Amino acid sequence: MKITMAQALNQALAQEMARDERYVLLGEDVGPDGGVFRVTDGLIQKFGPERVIDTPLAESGLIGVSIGMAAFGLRPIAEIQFLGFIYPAFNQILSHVARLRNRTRGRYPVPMVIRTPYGAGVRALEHHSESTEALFCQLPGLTVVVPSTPYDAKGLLIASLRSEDPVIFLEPSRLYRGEKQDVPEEPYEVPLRAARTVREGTDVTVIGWGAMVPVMEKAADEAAGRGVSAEILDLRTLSPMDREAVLASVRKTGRAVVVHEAPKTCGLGAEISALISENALLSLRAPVARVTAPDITIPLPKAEDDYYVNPARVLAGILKTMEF
Amino acid sequence: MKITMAQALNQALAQEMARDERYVLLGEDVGPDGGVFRVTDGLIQKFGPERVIDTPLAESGLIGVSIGMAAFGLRPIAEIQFLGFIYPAFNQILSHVARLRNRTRGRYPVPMVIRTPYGAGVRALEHHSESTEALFCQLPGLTVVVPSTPYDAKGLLIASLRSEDPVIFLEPSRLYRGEKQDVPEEPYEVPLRAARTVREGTDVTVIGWGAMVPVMEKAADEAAGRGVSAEILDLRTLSPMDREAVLASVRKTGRAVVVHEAPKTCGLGAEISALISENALLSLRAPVARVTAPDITIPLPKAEDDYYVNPARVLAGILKTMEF
Amino acid sequence: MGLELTTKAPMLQILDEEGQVRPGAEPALAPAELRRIYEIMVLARTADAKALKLQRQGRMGTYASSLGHEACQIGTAFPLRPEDYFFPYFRDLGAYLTLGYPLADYYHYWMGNEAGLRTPDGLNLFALAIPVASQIPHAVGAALAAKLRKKTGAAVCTFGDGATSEGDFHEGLNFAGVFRTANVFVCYNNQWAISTPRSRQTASETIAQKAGAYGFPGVQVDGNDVLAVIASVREALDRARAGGGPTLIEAVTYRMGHHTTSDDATRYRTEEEVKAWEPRDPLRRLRIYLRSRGLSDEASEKGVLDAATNAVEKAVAEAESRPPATVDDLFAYTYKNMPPALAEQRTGLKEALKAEAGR
Amino acid sequence: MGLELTTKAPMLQILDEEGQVRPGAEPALAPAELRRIYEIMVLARTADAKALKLQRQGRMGTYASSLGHEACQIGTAFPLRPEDYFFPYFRDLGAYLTLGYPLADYYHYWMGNEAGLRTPDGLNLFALAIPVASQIPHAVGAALAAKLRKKTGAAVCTFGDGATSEGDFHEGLNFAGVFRTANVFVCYNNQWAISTPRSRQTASETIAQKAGAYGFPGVQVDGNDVLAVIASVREALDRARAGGGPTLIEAVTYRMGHHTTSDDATRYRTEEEVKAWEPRDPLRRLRIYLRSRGLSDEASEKGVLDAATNAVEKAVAEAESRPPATVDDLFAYTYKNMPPALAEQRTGLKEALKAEAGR
Ligand SMILES: Cc1ncc(C[n+]2csc(CCOP(=O)(O)OP(=O)(O)O)c2C)c(N)n1
Ligand SMILES: Cc1ncc(C[n+]2csc(CCOP(=O)(O)OP(=O)(O)O)c2C)c(N)n1
Ligand SMILES: [Mg+2]
Ligand SMILES: [Mg+2]
Repeated sequence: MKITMAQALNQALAQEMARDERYVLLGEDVGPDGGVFRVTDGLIQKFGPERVIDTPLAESGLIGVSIGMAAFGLRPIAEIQFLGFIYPAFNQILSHVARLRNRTRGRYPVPMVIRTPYGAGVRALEHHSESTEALFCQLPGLTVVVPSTPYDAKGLLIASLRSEDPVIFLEPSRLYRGEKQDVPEEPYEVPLRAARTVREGTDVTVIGWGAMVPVMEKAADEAAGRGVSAEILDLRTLSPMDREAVLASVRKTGRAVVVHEAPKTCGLGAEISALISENALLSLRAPVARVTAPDITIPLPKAEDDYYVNPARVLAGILKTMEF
Repeated sequence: MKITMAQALNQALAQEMARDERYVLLGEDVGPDGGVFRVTDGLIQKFGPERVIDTPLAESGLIGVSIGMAAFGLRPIAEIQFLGFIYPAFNQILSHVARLRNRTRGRYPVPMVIRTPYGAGVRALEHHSESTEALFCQLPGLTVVVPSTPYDAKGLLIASLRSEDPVIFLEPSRLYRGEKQDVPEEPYEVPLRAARTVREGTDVTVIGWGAMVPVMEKAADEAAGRGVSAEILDLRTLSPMDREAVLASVRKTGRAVVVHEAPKTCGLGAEISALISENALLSLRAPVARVTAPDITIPLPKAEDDYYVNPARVLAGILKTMEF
Repeated sequence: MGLELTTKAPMLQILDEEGQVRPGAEPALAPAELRRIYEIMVLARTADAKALKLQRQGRMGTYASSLGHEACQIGTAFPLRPEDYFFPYFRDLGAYLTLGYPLADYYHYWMGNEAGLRTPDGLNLFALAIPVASQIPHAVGAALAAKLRKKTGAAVCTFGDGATSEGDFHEGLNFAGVFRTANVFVCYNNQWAISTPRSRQTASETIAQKAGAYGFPGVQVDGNDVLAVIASVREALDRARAGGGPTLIEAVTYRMGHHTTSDDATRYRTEEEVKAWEPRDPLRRLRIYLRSRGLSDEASEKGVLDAATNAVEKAVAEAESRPPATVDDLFAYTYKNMPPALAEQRTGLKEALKAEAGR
Repeated sequence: MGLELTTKAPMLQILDEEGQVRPGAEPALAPAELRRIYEIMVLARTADAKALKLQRQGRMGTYASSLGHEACQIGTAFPLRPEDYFFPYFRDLGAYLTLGYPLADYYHYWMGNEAGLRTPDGLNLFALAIPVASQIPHAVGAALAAKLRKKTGAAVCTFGDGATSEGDFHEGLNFAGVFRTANVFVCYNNQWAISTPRSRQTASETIAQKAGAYGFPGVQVDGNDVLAVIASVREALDRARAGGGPTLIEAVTYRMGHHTTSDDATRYRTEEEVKAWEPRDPLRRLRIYLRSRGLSDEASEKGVLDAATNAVEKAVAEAESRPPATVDDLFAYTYKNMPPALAEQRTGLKEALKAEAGR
């Protein structure tokens, strides 16, 4: 059946919670409201208020409480309402979620999934369009996952829920109700730490994730019209990254364009660019290009389109790389 | 007179506070205790408890209160006791300190300096050896400064205090009582956003900051013994970075080694590497190398030396780059 | 054995739900002031309804309605003096209007333009905060700065009931207690934080009693009674200005609308509950009172409404006539002096937009 | 007009400062228990003194002394049952020992080895938290998990007076109130947070009264009276287990030593203040009481001290004989399954260390 990403995520949650009662969902407005994007819609009816828990408005408390639950027998799934509101919990995430396994030499790992909508393109208020994934990619111990299709969303979320490591699961709000896709009814895993080749190509590798994937696809279509064959790589797991997939593709094509919604400086694109230079410099026929937002705060809706990375800019990045 | 970095910082604070009574110092234990590293020693005696304020133990409150002070006429200097304890304030820093000028279209900028010791090498407890500077370098609106000598410490702190933009001022704890240096008695500025060429060289550019600078110098000495002439660049301001200095040097030498204490992935080294590839690929005779800590939590003191980037590792990075 | 708290002080009320003055509670406000308060309340309600309409028409972005909060918002802002400071949150239309913030600017902001949030010079009104509770320490900082600079201004900060669960509420109020700053914290307890009811937000019987944790007084006031809100804020301001330290005021009210235009409150609360609050409408109460005092009549009320409607239409027209942010605007306020790399990005973006426009 | 709080419940005490039982307060503890408590107190004090000595000799890292906190720490941990959970902070030696944590492990950790923080299987003792107050929500999560899993365990969490200023204290206690979790929060109010005195930490008269903000009881207890601490924790645990929700206990004590071995307390507090607390020493009080009950005498006391000294020496020897962390250890616990890039870094580090050792 063709369903949206929001529905696919909802299915993943419902199925895993039905399978294993250690899963407990908690967050602001995840209960009767079903989450502000309705990802948890209907779950409180299915699993009751003991397993779908509306919490007070306190992100550090929410993540901190989830840590205690994870250390002592449960598998919390914490929803942060928007990525822009995760920062009050940053200390809990950096100091504890990421590090407890190490600090306790494996005695108290805290398997948990922190889900949150992220990214721009939905004309939201300030702080609702953040794309600060790179903050989490630099924290050893965390796994950072971003789906770009309904199919991947379900499979990656199930894999994240089953992971023994804590996962930051970023859901591109722009794709929640984007293109529908046939998604198997039964549960399945899309493996973590494995990128997906969205489209094969020979001239240039275009690397991105989340809401940038459809943008990259459009750009690749246009590039094809100009005789450029672009290979598209969807990272899916941003950290730990599927380095081999990135390097194999770039070694093949000799060119790379990294695309992200986040501002340029110290975005994940920097890491990818550095990785490629370190490991495939001699294969490179052009510098690794970064097509990203500028280093400013994302503007309010009226200027959002000016700011947002679009197919034209990705195409320009591809062409510039081809012409180098 | 030869003084330590801690003394140089103390001098900068005392002189600027004497010059302009808008400066107010606040933080945990900055008063009679003089700060855990004694950087604020004697200031409460000089300026009284209204301008040197011991606060309750609450970092978000501390930075939030400083924001209100900065918006309404004062120039707060907030001390966070260790970089590892700044994360509770991360929301205030990211959402407000960095963005208020933009959000209010210039009406409420918040000029303030957030000072904090950082970095490893002092055999401290967990969380006291953090080197997460890259978290701040990706936030547009912030200036991130790190001194590596007593002279720079005084001049950079004075320049930071006079800046109209908020500054994250990271003080390498390992250097507080490191080598003494002749520091002019009178106030002076070392300009922000300008790197310093610590040593000229022709074969390879070694880029770093803070406590890595003396490590890089030792490595360069050894490299010289092997006939390799290393140019050493101390970034001083990590963000906004002195891109021109980095590129000019790398264009000259054709090789670059970036050195940082922080783990590798998504550290500032990634950004520097990406910048170089983007802008000087054709000058490069070898991949940009990163000599960094591994992607793990910094170990407790007993294993700290194993982890810590030392001259031998920097030298190995230099030689590998030379041999490419 | 426990230290149980007594929290049984009655909620302050001046006008009862029928608009009758409680015995001995006659407000200390001149007729012109009372009329002015009513005018702002009508303006706020009219402007709010218009914003909702504009949003449905696609002319306004996601919007947080102030319907039902007029007494809280206006009552909180009314007693301020020019030297005071105000730290609002995202649901504060009435306060903005009371303080003289141009409605066109307020609309401009909610239409999705940063420029609308630039407070006019001379007004100490901080930019509204969206991260819940994060503005509370700012207000404490402003008051502390005023104290250190020997200024007389007090700093008023507003927030919702949900905000009281955040660490910043606690840290801010604790600093205020320790430094005895001239702060007045006003919680608009509108019973809901999106879909989360007050009872799920905290187990304390009242929000006012939380002040006890910080060593200063807490007060509960009827947040639909503008005169009571004014009286309690005024008293707190007087105490603050006299060096008596901060106060927490819990203004008990109700969010009559959805949380924002993106929300559907029927998913989580009953129509009966909403209905039950209708008779407590703050405008109705003041209207009855003004009439009973002979300070208004049907004709004057119509005049007030017409004036509000005109002002609102003018503000919409003005906001909509403003140009959108230019690329220069987007980049100009990141740093005082733009770094060269950022200037290059600006040029790059301009060129990209030109190329895209040409396609 | 304000809701003023009454906080005048007296501080709970069983033994007065002279070790005399307060009338009617005879503790409900068997002689063997009383002796055991005394033994752990002596062990804790002996182990603490040894740690300070080792630090001066360069054999221990920065260390936070527990001197003076024995009654708080041991009194808090003593009433726990195996199914309960304990969330300590960095100053909790006595609690660790009471719960049966190997002293050699504790030393090993403070000597700078992660391995020392691996709790033995079967013990629900979470890793001590260094970021102040950050462990409080964890304890609430454990209690909430127990509740959802229909387990009987209660979760006890300790922290200092300084911790009460952090947002995590507030958020954690507020969650506990809302979910009525089986939590006991014990604040060791030792009057100082490094150089910051209690009076500067918060303007509330007591820390216990802060519980009122969360809708559950707060209790003040003499934190140098181990029997009183046990009684109050036991009562709170009983209530928690019976579904009565959380309790905040303020154990009033004094930090007799420097904050840590890196601190010099003479910079910010007077010798007289420290001296004034000496007669309230928790060990002395219990010792007098035990003698008065005929449960100990000089000889048995010497036996206890000798046993403690032996145990401490053994633990030191054991801790010092342990190998340092290998490179494999440093990398093994970042992820359940090591990513290839990390494995490469591990190999790289091993090679670097080999090369460096060879130089
Ligand atoms: C830190 C943070 N977390 C979450 C949100 C999302 N959010 C916006 S408003 C809101 C509820 C606020 O409730 P309350 O404080 O009672 O104010 P009200 O909306 O009722 O006026 C939430 C959860 C936010 N803006 N900031
Ligand atoms: C979040 C955080 N901020 C600052 C510190 C540095 N620090 C360590 S202990 C301490 C004081 C703690 O005081 P208190 O909570 O009273 O506990 P005590 O040391 O008195 O037992 C401080 C400020 C820290 N560890 N964590
Ligand atoms: Mg509310
Ligand atoms: Mg203390």
